[in-house]
Amino acid sequence: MNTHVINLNPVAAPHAQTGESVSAVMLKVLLALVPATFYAFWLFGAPSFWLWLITIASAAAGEAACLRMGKREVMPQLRDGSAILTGWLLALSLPPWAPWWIGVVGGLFATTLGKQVFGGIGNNLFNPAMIARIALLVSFPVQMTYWVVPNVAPNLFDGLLITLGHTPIPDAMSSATLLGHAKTDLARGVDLLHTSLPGHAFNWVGARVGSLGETSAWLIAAGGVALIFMRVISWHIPVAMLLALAVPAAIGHHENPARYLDATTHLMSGGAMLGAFFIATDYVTSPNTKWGQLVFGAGCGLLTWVIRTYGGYPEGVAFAVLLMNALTPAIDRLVKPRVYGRTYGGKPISAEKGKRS
Amino acid sequence: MLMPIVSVMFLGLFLGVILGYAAKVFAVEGDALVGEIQGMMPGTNCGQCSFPGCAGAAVAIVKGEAAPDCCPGGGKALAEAIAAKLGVSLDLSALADAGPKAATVDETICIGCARCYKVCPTDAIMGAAKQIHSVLQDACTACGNCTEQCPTGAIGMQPIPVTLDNWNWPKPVLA
Amino acid sequence: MSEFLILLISTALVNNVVLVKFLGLCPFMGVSKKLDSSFGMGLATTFVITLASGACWALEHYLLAPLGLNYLRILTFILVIAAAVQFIEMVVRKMTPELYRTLGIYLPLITTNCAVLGLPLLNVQQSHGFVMSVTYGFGSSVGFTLVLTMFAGLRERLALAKVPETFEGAPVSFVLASLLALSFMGFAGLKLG
Amino acid sequence: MGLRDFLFGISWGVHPDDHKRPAADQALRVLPMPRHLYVPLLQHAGRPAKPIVHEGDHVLRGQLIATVQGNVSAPVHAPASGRIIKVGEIPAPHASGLGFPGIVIETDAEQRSVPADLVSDPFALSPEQIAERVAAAGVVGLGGATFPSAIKFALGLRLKVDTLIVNGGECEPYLSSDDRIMRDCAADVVDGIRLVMRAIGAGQALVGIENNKPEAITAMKTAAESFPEVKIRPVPARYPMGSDKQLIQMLTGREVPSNARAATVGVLVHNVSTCAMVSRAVRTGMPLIERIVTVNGGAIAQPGNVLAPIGTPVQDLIDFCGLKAGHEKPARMVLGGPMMGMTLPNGDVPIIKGCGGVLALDANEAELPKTTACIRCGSCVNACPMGLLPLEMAARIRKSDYKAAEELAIDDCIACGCCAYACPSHIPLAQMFNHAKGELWSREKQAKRNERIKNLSAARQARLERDARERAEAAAKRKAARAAQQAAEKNSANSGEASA
Repeated sequence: MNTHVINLNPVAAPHAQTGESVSAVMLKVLLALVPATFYAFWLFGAPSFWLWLITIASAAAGEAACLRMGKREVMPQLRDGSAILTGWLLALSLPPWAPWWIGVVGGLFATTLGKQVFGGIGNNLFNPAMIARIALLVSFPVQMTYWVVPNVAPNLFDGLLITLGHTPIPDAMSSATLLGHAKTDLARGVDLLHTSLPGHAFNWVGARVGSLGETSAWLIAAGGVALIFMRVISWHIPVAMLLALAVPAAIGHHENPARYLDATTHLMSGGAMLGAFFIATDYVTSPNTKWGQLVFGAGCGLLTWVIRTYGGYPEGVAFAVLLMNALTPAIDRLVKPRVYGRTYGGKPISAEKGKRS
Repeated sequence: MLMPIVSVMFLGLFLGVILGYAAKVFAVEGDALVGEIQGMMPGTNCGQCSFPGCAGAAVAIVKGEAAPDCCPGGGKALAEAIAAKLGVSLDLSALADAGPKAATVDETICIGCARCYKVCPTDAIMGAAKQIHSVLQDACTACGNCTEQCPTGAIGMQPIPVTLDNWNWPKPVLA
Repeated sequence: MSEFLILLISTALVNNVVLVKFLGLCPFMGVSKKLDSSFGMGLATTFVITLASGACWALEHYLLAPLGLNYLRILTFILVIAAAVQFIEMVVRKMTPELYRTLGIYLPLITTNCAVLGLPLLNVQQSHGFVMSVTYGFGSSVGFTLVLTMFAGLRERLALAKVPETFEGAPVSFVLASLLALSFMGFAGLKLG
Repeated sequence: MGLRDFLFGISWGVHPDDHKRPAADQALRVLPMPRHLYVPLLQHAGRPAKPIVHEGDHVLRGQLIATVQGNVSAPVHAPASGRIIKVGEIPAPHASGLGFPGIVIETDAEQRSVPADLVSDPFALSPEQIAERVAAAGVVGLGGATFPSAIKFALGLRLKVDTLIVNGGECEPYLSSDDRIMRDCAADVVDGIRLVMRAIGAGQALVGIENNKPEAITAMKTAAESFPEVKIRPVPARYPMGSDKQLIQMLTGREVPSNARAATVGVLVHNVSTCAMVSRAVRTGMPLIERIVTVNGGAIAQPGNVLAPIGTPVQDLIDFCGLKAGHEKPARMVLGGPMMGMTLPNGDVPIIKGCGGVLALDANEAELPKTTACIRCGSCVNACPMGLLPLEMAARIRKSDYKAAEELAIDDCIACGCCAYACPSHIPLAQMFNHAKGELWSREKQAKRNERIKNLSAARQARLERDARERAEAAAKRKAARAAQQAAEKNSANSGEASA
């Protein structure tokens, strides 16, 4: 029996692995976004398609550049699709006919300052897409609030010219989103009952003014529910967020319909659905325990309603998600699952409690 | 012209009185920290940390001149305890991980001169005159006093061999 | 009551002393390594600011204004603040030696925290009454504590991240602080009622 | 996976495909006696046994070759008759390839056994007598924990447990040795269960069997028909249902406190194979010298269950079941199941009392998917049966902050491997936690050692001071005596002069 050389780094258990992989998860999320996106392309025509393409390309380019500068291999991390997903979500939250450089600046900002600075996937503390959208909203308010009436779809080539800023956008086409309209009217003292909502402001099917992600609420919700059944996301955050948005809205509307929009308007308009199913449920920046996710979702919903009703900006989802991202470490610290055999405080349970439970 | 000087002087006086009174109410006796840290040290005064004994090292650590992991005898356990006491975060991976060492006697050249166990701070060496000596690995802090005494160089520092008891899964290197 | 609440919300969130007025940045960056010590620091600062706001208002109203010594305002304010900080340092050293050790140099440095001097001066500038200035001071310091604790939670999470070497330590914390400030802009223009 | 399960069913654990068939359905084969048996002295939880035989001795099959040492230990018996050729270091069934003390027996052809010590009616024995015979036979937990069974009986009796839980879960994929023993010797198992109930004074026995073993469930039901107190409880097949804490919670709803034994909540857990061995040991006095081992894996030609003596080298088992064409060597050999099993450096390693299976994995089963960064998806949090936060612990262990991992209750981690299985980034979480627990344990050991060393040096200091003081006193006494003596001479000299 010769003594064998000591193996200091053997292969450890388990020797079986799940078939799931990061790129598979990201692919499922991208697929869930496809229906809403293509419906939006159909609504707003080619410029939105080019803007979507440019945003994704610049997001991926930003990630690739940072990875190469950090001397880490580029292709595997790009192939896992997280940069594409970030770019896609950002594109969904931009005005459809925004100029090309909005997409480029947003995409680069999202992946470099939003994610790679903190160390790549899994390390960022704020949702990259939303950070980029807020940065753009704050720095280029005009381009970021320039909405277009749907169903006026120039062909592919003209669309490219519009996105590149060559042909100016006729004024007749521009209009305000429902939330924006409500905010300005309230500011002017006209209460909600007498305000004249533009024809396209609210449309059940979703053919209305707003960014790509704001239009087809139904399709986005369908994509989100599909993700829940594919077990990519859990129901806790979306349900908590939509409830926390609808309940105060309903109470407010019941108390003073002139002052507060009703629950369905809040849910169907703006980025509520996109925020609840795709942005707030971003793995990296949301808590990973069930109760934590419920608290996180409720926080997002409530803050969205507060900012939409009282805040300075018409759309509050992005800010709400970012503020709750900032609170996620605190939530993770306070809300922990009960360890088997221990109380919530972490102390071992007594034998009697063990027998009874 | 006089008013500003007088008012500021009175204000200072008034606040001084309050602080003087408060200082007496909240008096705290000397810094018990040095004593606590010295209590944690092995207390063998072996000098491997280049300070005069454990008391010297404790004072240096509290003053911040020495890092919490400057005591090789105490190893990681002591370093972590001191870092926790000081509320300082400590990167332990930097601790030279050549693995703990212990003195071992080479039976072939030990002449039993009994000089080594006289200087061992923890009585880790067993032996009698003209008998072959041996080291209790468990009590040896690898301070090296014995190696200087040994005329034939029979006693030396060897890393503690890896056995099933102290073998541990390595930390996987992550992407 | 609601008017008090509105002032509290507006000072704590809408024009937050750290993320909107950019006062008190050095302890904000220095202490926020650990959540517990930063919450302790927040409480200490809240105590000092609230005490200082009240005392400085009284000082301004009863001493400096009648005697026309307004040019001595900063000197006397700093004197009061330094005394308050000395007092709180003794209390913390006696009550929680653990917190005293972790805060270390940052506890006496509350004196130099520009928010601590800034707020009483703002009170005087906006000529708040006594209750108003104490609320203003208290609200702003609650905002300071809230943001400091949030930022500390984020930095604790960041300490576990694989930050590239060039950004290790302060640079990434500054980027993080700027992103936090960006998300706090959501409260801009928030008017309750 | 019905909707009810989706919303309110058990959320912890994972569902690997179990690869049990066709190996589980093969009839049990008996391994021809290997030429050499390498019997380790430490095959149980507690202190290793002390050998009482020397090289060159001739031993019978079932003869005691190493006795108990310390209070938690178990004896070791000769698995075959033959000559002892070595009492020393043998390769250990461990991933590191290190060795540990053991006894090597060169088997002979006759295989004479120690005469059986039959007991006509075992139920007439008192609980203490049952425990004594079980201890003498060296019976240990065969589920893998290998805790000496007799000591568990005493614990159960002392803490007055009311329920015996019999673990027929065997939730590890590929393995079916418990399944085989339930199908073939259900009567022995039920008999053993009743004996254990008598030994610990339990009122009822709940036999938890995963519902992916229908044949075993029917066999056990028929065997237990006439004994109402032995209740067969099928449980959902879900890894790690076979872990004792999870099975207790599933069958009785009770929860074992964090740092306590199951007996404190009135239950005791025993494996079905252990119960069968208890029955044989009490009835015939036959010690634990052989066990059923599942030999399975992609590279094995005829996978199945083999009855092999303890100490058989793994290579003999694999050669007996044969490798598939084109595999001259398995890509990886694993002792135990794929979820918690130990990689073996080579085949010269012996099987021991607690080893339920040997796997020879082929290339694609052994393929290691590339580890990517953690995306905090939380699937490990959902998978963890103990309710821990694997990603948070792993993040802190990556930064070597073991104290923080300890605060996240890493001591409660049962190393079941569910988190590492469920992780889409394929991060070796189980290895990180084993590393961290090893590191924390060695720090604790070092702290205790520092404590001892402090006392040693303090004692030495005190001794040196005492020696110095005594020497000083002795010197002072001698000087005083000399001075007194001189004084005496002087005044005798003076009186001499005075008188002269």
